[in-house]
Amino acid sequence: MAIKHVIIHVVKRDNDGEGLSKQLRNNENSTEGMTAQLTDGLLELFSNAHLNIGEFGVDGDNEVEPAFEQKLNKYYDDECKCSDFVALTKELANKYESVIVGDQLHTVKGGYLVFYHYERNDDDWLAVAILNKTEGIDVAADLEVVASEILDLKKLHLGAAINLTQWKSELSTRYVRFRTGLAAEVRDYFEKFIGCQRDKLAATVETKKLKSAIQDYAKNACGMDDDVVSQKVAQAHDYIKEQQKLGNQVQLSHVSNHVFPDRADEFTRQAREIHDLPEELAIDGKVLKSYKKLSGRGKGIAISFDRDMLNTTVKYDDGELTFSEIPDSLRAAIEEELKDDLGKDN
Amino acid sequence: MAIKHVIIHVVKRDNDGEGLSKQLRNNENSTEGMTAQLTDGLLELFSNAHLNIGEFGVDGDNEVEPAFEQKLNKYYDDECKCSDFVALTKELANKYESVIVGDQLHTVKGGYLVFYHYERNDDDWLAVAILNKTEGIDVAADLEVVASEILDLKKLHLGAAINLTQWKSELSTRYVRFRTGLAAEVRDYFEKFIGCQRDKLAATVETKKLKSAIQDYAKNACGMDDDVVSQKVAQAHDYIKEQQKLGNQVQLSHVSNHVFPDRADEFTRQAREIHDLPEELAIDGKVLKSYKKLSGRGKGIAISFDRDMLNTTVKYDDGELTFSEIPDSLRAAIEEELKDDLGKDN
Amino acid sequence: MSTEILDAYALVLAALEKKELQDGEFKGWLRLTPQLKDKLELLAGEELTTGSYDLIRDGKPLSSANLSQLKQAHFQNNIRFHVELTAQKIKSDYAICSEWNELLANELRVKSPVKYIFFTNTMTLLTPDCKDEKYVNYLNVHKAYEFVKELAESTEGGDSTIFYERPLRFEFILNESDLDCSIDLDALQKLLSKDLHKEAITCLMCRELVSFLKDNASKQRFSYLIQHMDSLVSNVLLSYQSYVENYTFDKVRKEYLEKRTEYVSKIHGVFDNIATKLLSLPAGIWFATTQIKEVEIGGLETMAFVKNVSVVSTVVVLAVLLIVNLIGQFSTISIMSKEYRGVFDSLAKTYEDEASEIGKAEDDIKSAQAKVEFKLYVAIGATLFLVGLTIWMFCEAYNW
Amino acid sequence: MSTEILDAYALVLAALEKKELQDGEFKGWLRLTPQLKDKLELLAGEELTTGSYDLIRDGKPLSSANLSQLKQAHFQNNIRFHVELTAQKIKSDYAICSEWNELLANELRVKSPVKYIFFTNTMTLLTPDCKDEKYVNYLNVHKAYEFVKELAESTEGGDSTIFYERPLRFEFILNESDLDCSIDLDALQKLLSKDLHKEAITCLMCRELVSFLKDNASKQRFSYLIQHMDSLVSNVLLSYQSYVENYTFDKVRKEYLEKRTEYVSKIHGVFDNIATKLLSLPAGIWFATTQIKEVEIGGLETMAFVKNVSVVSTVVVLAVLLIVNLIGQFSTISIMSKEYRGVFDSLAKTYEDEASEIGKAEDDIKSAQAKVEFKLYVAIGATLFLVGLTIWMFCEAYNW
Repeated sequence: MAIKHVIIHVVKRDNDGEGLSKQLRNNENSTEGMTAQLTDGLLELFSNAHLNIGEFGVDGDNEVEPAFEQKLNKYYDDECKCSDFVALTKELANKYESVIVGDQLHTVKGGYLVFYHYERNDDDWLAVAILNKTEGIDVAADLEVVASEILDLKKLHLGAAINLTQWKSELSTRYVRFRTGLAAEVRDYFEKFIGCQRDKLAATVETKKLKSAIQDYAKNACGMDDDVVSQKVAQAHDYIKEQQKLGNQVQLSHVSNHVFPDRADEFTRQAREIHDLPEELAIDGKVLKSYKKLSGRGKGIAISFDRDMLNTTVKYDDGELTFSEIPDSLRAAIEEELKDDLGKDN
Repeated sequence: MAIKHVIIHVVKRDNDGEGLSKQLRNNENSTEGMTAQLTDGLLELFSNAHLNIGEFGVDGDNEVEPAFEQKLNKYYDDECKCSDFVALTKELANKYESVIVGDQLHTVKGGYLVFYHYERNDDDWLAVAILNKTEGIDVAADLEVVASEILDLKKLHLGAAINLTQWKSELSTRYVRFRTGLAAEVRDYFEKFIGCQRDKLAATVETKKLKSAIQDYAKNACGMDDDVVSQKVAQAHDYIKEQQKLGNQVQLSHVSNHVFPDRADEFTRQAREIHDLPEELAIDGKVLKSYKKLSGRGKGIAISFDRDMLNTTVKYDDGELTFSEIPDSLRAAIEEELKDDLGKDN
Repeated sequence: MSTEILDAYALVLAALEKKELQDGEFKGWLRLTPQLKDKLELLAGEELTTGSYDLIRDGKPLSSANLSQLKQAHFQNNIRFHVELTAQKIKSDYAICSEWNELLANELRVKSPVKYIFFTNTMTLLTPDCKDEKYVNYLNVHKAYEFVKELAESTEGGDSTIFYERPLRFEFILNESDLDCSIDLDALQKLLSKDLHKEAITCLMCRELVSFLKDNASKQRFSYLIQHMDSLVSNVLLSYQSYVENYTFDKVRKEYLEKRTEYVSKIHGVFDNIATKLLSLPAGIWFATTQIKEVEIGGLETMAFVKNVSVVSTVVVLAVLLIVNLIGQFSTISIMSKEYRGVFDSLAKTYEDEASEIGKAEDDIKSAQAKVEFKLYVAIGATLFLVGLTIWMFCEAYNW
Repeated sequence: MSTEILDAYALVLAALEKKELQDGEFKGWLRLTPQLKDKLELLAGEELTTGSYDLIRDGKPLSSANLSQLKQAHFQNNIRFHVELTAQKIKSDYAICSEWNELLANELRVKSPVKYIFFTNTMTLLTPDCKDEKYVNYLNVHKAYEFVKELAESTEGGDSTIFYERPLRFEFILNESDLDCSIDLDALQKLLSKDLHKEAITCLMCRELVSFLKDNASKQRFSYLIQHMDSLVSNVLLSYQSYVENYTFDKVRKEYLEKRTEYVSKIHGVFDNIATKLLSLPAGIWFATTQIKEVEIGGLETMAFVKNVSVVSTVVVLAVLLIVNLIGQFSTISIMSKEYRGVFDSLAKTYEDEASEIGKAEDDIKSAQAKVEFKLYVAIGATLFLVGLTIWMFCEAYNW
């Protein structure tokens, strides 16, 4: 993972309603020295953020090339080499400005547009992050408290990263990762700037990838045995069903919290990076069946079991459910509960 | 919630093995102006940190007053008014230095000792946080990247907060909240500095409080109905049982993640602030029974149900468990699964 | 021990201020006294309370405390502990619950009653020396369960299903109102403990139970049974009585009485058959009387002598034939006797209680047989006598 | 339709490169062709595969794709899709699983067999036109289930528990080896469908099943039943036969005892019948005694002589008639003897255990026969004697 090019432009206003101030650099920022800390931060940015995943397209049509994609096409060759990184990013920064100005978005503050091209897992990526400064405090030599400003690299509010390799291959519909914030207005203008849209058939992919992500993580990262791995899948299934019942959006970080409460962040990160999962998961009912679980909760009862146990160790008869085998821990708990009676009656 | 006094002393070394530099202020920091941002940060510090809870004591004996407590006794009257905040904190800072020097801890770096006295829910608190500076980056006017330093208020590495009101009342064994870090060496020296120890009978209190915290949050903050509240308790029970089986420490944030995956941080915060729960929960088996759940998972099955359902709607007979009523969602799922056979055979 | 626990519970529950029931627990504020502390420790030992409570001073929240960590300061007047008590606990040695219905919904406690009970709704404590009618009836309810269980087990239906033409499954749960009925199963138990007709009794009890309860839902069955126990008992008794009657009269008595009549008339028929023939003998004698003539001494070659000889011989032959015939009847009778003895022996063996009656019937036949045999002997005697008479006449004719 | 699905499954499974079985799914790399894409779409419709796959180009991971979004580029030679196939799916119309044992562990599919089967271990496809022995037997296994179910239902035990003295619960699961046995229940079905003895047949089948299977665990019972079906069938048939015989047994006993009495009295009746006729002989003699007159020497032409001759002749004729009659009785008896011997022999042969009893009854009849024959000889003797006497009288009348 290495940053090959990085450049900072700025398009921002300090207060609502003021004019936009624009300042474009004419040469790339160095990736040496102080900037090394920036590049570390930049690489982390997308790993820790809640992202959506999609492709270029306009109004749901991925055959149409949005402006952003056309610029990329202009500067990137088939080997993902950029003919002129500075010129490309300048054109994109101007495009950014024109989106804000054209749509008369007087409350959009803009910020530092950091463009960077990096390589990860042999794939070339181009990312743009819109960053702002944050105010901190420092302690002066006399131990008095003084103000201090830094670029907020902890949180990505707006940004997009394009997997150029996949994009060029034309085999993928999931090569843009983007974060657009929650406010509809911000979301809209930024998606318009990038020209990206969510993958329409995401549900199948994501439901499936979530399962493999859980299995993969439970098995390889946590070293759990098959029974526990299967329980993790069951918990995810249970949680997703529950959220669907409530009509809630299923979120990756929530699934992580529920399934791997003690390693939630690590799992979320892996699911994002390795399994290309976005924060807002689209769930496909058919693929969810491939979790091979049956589960339900209510009336003081929560039950989940493997689908293929039905008719073998689990029997259903007219509303009555019988388990001929139960987990040892449960059996122990029940027998403990009944012990004075079991001892007496039998 | 308001900070009444705040003062910053510094006892630190820049590199391992160097001598400690000490600088003590002779007057309190102002709580106005720039420091307001500090105080906001300070108040948040303990809310967001993973804390332990305990009382003053030496080697497990809470009858013995450690040095820290003796200093408090010296300066605080029964109404929790401090006779000389600056003198108190100076003595404590010197005590801090002597602990490090006395124990020849050459790797302990020390830092900015921020002492502050604040009021929360009518209780008076004295807190000490050991903070360090963190390096950030800033963007200069020419869009070059430059270094910038701020005091790291996002994370509490070492610190303690004493509820003076409870401490004075002599009715509590849970008036010190402290964070000591994970490394044993750091842990030891800081606990020695404060003279605090974990409440020996914490398990009963914490197991009970966790249950009420969950019920309270589910009912009042999330507006869940009784059945769902009971499910949340069941999930906590299930998770705790699982962790106990694995021999793991039960952690508050993990319980939060599992039980309230979508509002984990908010719940954790409430559990800490309102219900006085520490991060590392001590669990008492007897009190855990008051969760009134039976649960177990394994062999592809996970089951949990209300304890008082046994012998009424749930029957156990020689290893076989029969539910005469099951959740609607599960019944629907099973009947869907069996539909081609149900339609044919019956 | 159970009494102490329930007493402590009652005391603490009564002492709770601003008591409310929440999530299966009574919660309220308690001003602690050393006595209450002891009670709470007892309850904590039974897991009826956690033993760790939040406390307030002058209405202001102030930490929490464990029972075992209390200091003198905790007993101050202005301090209240937020104590929770488990609202329901149903164990084998004691039960705490809101009311009868809660207890009676627990099958285990219906099958095997708990002796020490505390009802939180009414703050009532029930112990074995208590005369409360419902309580007394409750303690007896398990007898009804055991009765059902005994029947169920005899039909191989486990402890809760009676198989008799159809399966009749019970759920042993009740309602409070069911406890107004006293449980008196003595009559049924007595019947069940009879050695005689054991299977038949079980069977007819099952039949009665099934027809009595088949229209009730399985959840209501036991309750209905308890409520209508009297009418079940009388049904069973009636049914048993009519069974006993049906059993002897129709099947056995009729049979052996018929057999008796049949055999008696058959046996009498044996003599009747021969009687007509016997009448020919006097005729022969009369003839002999007219024909035998006096014969002089030495006149052995006379016609008269020959005639006399032939008359006597004929009579003798006649007599011999008759006697042979009569003796033949004995074997007929003995065959019959073999047959009826066999029949009655097997009857007597099958129906032992009826053995004496059957014996009497058999005796009737035996006496009929004896009479007929006696008549046959008389007939043989009479024949021999008449033959003798004829021979005497024959001899007299020669004045020897 | 089911065939198409299974064909597609087999095709895709065979095409998978580096195939491995993981978490109930076959996973492997597939070089996609338009044909395979169609198959995959069919399988995705059946939820046998998700329809969305990761793909690699030249061994390097490269995004993922949905079947419905494929472009021409996806069919390139250097691209592989990571396809997963559900390894087990057992539905009512088709089943995919590793082998017989997996299918046979599913009760539902034993009770109600699935016609289209694909075994992934052996890559075998079974369809109704397939002659595989195990497959044919599998399709018949449900008959055995239905047989058990019919019996279970008749004992009110639902579809899986036969109550006969004890409950005999079945779990309808099998092992592959059980399918080596062919299921032939025709004999039992035929028996069950009989109108006669319907209840008794059900009952004795239950009894046989219980005694046959009671020592097996409920999980093995059905399997054991299938394996030992032949011996069960013959047990049931034997049991039925002996039932039918036992059924008449009591009747038989009664029958031969009655026959004995009947024959004995019939045989005695033979002599009784003739006895009356015998009484006419003495009468004849008496008549002769009165009628035979002395006749002087040479008075052969006298009336008296003629009368005497005619008297003697009449007596002789009478005697001859009687003797003929008596001798006739012998053949009657021998006919009877033939008859009862036949009856008792066949009885003795049918009921061997009763043979000695039957023999005794026969002996009773034989002794009656002997007695009667003796009496007949006596009667013949007596007749000849009386005739002799008459002739002697006749001669004496002439003083020869």
